[in-house]
Amino acid sequence: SSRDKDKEDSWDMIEERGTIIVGLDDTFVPMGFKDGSGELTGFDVELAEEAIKSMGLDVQFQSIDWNLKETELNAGNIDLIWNGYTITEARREKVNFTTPYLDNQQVIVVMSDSSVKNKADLKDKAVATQNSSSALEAIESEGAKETFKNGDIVLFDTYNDAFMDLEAGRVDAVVADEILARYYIAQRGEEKYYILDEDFGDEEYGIGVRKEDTTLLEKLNTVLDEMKADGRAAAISDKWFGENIVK
Amino acid sequence: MSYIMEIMPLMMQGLRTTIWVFVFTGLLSIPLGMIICTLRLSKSKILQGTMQLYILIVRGTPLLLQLIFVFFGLVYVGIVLDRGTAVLIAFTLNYAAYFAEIFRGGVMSISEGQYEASKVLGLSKRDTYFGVILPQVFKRVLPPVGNELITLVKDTSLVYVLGLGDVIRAAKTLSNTQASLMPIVVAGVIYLVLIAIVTYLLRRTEIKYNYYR
Amino acid sequence: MSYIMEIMPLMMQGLRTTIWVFVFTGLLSIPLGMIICTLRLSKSKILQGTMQLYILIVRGTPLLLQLIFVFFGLVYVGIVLDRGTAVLIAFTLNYAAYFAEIFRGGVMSISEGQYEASKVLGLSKRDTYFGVILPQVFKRVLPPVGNELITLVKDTSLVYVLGLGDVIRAAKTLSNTQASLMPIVVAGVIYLVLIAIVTYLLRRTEIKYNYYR
Amino acid sequence: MLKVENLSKSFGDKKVLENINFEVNKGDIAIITGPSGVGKTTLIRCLSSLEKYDSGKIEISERREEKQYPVGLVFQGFNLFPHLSALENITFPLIKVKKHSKEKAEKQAKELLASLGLEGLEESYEYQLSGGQKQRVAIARALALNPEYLCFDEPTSALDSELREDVGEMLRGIAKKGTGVIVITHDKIFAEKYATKLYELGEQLELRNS
Amino acid sequence: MLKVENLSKSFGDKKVLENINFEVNKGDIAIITGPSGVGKTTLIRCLSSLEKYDSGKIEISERREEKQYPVGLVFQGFNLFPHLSALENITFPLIKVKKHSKEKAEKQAKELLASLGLEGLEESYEYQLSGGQKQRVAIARALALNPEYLCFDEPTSALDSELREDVGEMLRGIAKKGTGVIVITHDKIFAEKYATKLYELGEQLELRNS
Ligand SMILES: Nc1ncnc2c1ncn2[C@@H]1O[C@H](COP(=O)(O)OP(=O)(O)OP(=O)(O)O)[C@@H](O)[C@H]1O
Ligand SMILES: Nc1ncnc2c1ncn2[C@@H]1O[C@H](COP(=O)(O)OP(=O)(O)OP(=O)(O)O)[C@@H](O)[C@H]1O
Ligand SMILES: [Mg+2]
Ligand SMILES: [Mg+2]
Repeated sequence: SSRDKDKEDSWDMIEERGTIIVGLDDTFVPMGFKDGSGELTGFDVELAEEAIKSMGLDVQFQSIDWNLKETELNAGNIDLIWNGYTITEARREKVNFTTPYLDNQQVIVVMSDSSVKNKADLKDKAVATQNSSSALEAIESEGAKETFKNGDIVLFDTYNDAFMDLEAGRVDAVVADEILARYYIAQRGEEKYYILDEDFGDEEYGIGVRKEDTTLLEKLNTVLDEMKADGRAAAISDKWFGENIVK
Repeated sequence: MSYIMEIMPLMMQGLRTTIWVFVFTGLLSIPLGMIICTLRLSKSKILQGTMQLYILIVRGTPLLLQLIFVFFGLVYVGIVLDRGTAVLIAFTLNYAAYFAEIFRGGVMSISEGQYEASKVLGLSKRDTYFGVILPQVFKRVLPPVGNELITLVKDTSLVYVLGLGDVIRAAKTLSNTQASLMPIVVAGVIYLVLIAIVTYLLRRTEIKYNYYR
Repeated sequence: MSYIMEIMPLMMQGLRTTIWVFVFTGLLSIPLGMIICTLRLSKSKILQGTMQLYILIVRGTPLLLQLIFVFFGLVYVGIVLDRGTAVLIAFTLNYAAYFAEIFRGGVMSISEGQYEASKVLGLSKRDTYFGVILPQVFKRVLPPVGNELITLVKDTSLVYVLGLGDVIRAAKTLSNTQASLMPIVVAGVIYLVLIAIVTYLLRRTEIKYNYYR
Repeated sequence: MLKVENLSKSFGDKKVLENINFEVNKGDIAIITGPSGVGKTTLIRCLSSLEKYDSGKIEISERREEKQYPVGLVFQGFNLFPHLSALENITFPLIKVKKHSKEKAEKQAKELLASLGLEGLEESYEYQLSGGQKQRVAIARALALNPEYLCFDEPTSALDSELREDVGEMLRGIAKKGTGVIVITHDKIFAEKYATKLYELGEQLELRNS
Repeated sequence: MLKVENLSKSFGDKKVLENINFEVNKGDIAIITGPSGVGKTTLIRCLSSLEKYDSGKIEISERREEKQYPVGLVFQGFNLFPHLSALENITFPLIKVKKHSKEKAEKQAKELLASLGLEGLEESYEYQLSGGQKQRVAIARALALNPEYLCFDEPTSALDSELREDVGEMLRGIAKKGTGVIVITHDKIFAEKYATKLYELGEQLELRNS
């Protein structure tokens, strides 16, 4: 049955098929999203295309519901989660990660005229983030959630909604991946927002692979190292972030 | 069992949201639906037209978009509603339109003879509507109203878009953290129980109305 | 205008998904609903009970959970469906249950006199059902069937949970990339147009049935 | 006086009434007979303003000062209110239209029902009544309101001869008190016995005797 | 022979029929009269197996070999099929039950309608028919099937005297051909004229003459 197949390394199957299926939430700017013409684009999308091409395979992207990403992976519907996927302890229990390729911080964004100046000011304030996100895990692991207004945190389906709510004044702060936060701030107007100096910790992005897929994991790590070494990764980073932030 | 205990706190929190959205929407939208139905059937062309447009727009667009519009869109015109209020406004306005159409269908299904009898007896429009038509309409619309209420139980899950956590979101979150479909099955069971309760209450009401055929 | 042109390709891609899910679900679930209704009303207690249980479970749990169950849950018993098939199976099974209940309501609303007349004329169960009852049922269930079809147009958006991109998902993606509510408004308009078309077709059918009262 | 002048009415292409002339005074019992399908029901539906007519005039002089339309009607198909008991079918309009107190309305309704042989059926609903019982409740409901003119569409079709006499006597009673009564019937005996004016509707409405 | 023995029936507490005995032979026209509400409709609903009875027996001997239940019924309220035209109301059962071809069924139906004065109304729907027209379509529909026994619940209540005669003659015709006819009516003249057996339903079902 398919369950047993899950436990085997699927590299042979992938090679035979000639395609790697990459799962992503296609609303997740700037890492992987559909543009107005319906084309998938973004930093992670280009990185994945380049990497998989140099493995001699075709890439196929599959849109998924972000809340169900590990379910999709373990059901075998996708082979990789590659979409600004933060490495966390909780996630490590369910998937294997490649070596990290980007650094990330869980930054705290407030309106520029906000009275919130540091983390301590968040006490009894309404704070929002995305559901099933690594920001949420970071906040929960610091035990900060209980100090917020009503001892709870407001969870949106997308960061876009969270930022709109921040602007409406119904939440006082949004905790988000730095890369993402900078994109939204650029879109919505730099001067309106302020990013606190304190944050909810450093993190790293990695690519999620099924536990049993050790061959695929190895090959991915090799390719990523090559791309970092020969400057192909840096070029893609320059295109999307104006600088090389790949590590 | 201990596993169930582990997921229960978050599920119960979600259940609370589901229940209050259901109860308040039900209590507010049914009377509002009756009012809208009455206006829709009134003589005034303006009222008729307005109500028709209102019903068209509400039934013609998804509740999800309406929620987004009420919560985020109204901010652009300076109206900032809190989450609970926005949810209740969007749900009530939405469901009232559906109830209004159900009531209208009920009113129009009453045979011409009942109107004619009322007319020749000299009953006023008002007495005809409230004394003859509506009581018969209640009996007939009970099944579709019941269906709508059951749909409402399930629609409550849309509140996720405003950052509120209901049973389904709790289940999806837990399913994600535990890499298991079990929480989703539990959510299914919770809905089944909720809907069984609603169905039971509806059947009791139907039996009450069975005194005539 | 140029802005609209810019977002249209993705929206149209979403629209295609919305439309095929709508059309195929409609075409498959209405006949299936009729079959289920017939079985539900059959003499066999086993068939009756099975259908009742089926309807209870389907109507008692959210379609969203059913989608997750069909796509992810069936994998555990070795059934691996592709996304499109899973969507059609879940939607068809779900809507068939609703249609079955609507038809049943229609059948039961036909007055006792029609059954009695058929009986004393010696018509078989079958001829009574297909020649006397169903033709009258069609006329009566048209409005609720129409409502259900309109709901279906909107429910198609649930396919997002299996990663399929419909109009709403397109709108949310665009709203995300452009940090604007405009795509959501456009999605609302698209739904309005779709539903206006469905409504128009329904009205035409209703007029056809107006030859008797 | 209720006066009909040159009344015409068709359904689509089908001419049903053509240039009907006719008048009824208060105190009259005008009985209309005529073959099935000739237009009798259509005529009294026009009188009680349930049907629009194509041309002609219906005039009602000396109207009492009341909002209530002065022409009542007992339907061929009864049209009882199914959600109300036999008693409530009668008291509901009395309370709403005549503004009677509940007690007064119930007293009057009970008397009327009893005089039509329906004691004991006050609490029955339409579906529990026999054909003739429904018919009598419908008659009682119309009588109770005491309109200036009252039309009956085959009021005795489901009644035995004893009850027909009872209904006939009742009609006489209300006519004597000043109501203008118009009755459609196929019952020749009834017509001969109770009519003060006997009409036959054929191509035209002809007065047979008075 | 259709034979009723000790038939009893109540609605809840209310005894409607008690120990009714009664028999009809093929070729009979049994006419039942009786006051309104006494149970006449209930009795023939039991005969045509629409109503369950509490005790007693209904026996039908010498049944033809057919699946069709041998007792037909024309309802007091007609129960026409509203979605079928007058003609189709008659042809549909003919085609389905008697397995007639469409042409044969239509020919027979048209003749029947014409003999009841309904030519030109073949394509009318129930809502377009007058009271008496509906009644005649209902009669034609039942007659067409030619059952062994046929009950009529006040078949002439909405008909003028000429049509009553037509219906009466028709009943004689089918009785002569071997149908057992059972008629409820309030029309004494009709009853006297056409009954081969005249019953009155009161406390008991009494034979008045034969
Ligand atoms: N469903 C019912 N529930 C209770 N009582 C009923 C029901 N149906 C009929 N009855 C009662 O049974 C009695 C007999 O009714 P039935 O219709 O047989 O009378 P009938 O002799 O046909 O009278 P009519 O000449 O007025 O039609 C009536 O008193 C009626 O009120
Ligand atoms: N809605 C309608 N559409 C078309 N024709 C109609 C309609 N209503 C009535 N008719 C026709 O009008 C004619 C007169 O009908 P009406 O009901 O007035 O007859 P009537 O004299 O009361 O007959 P009866 O004694 O049989 O009740 C009939 O031939 C009938 O077919
Ligand atoms: Mg008439
Ligand atoms: Mg009767």
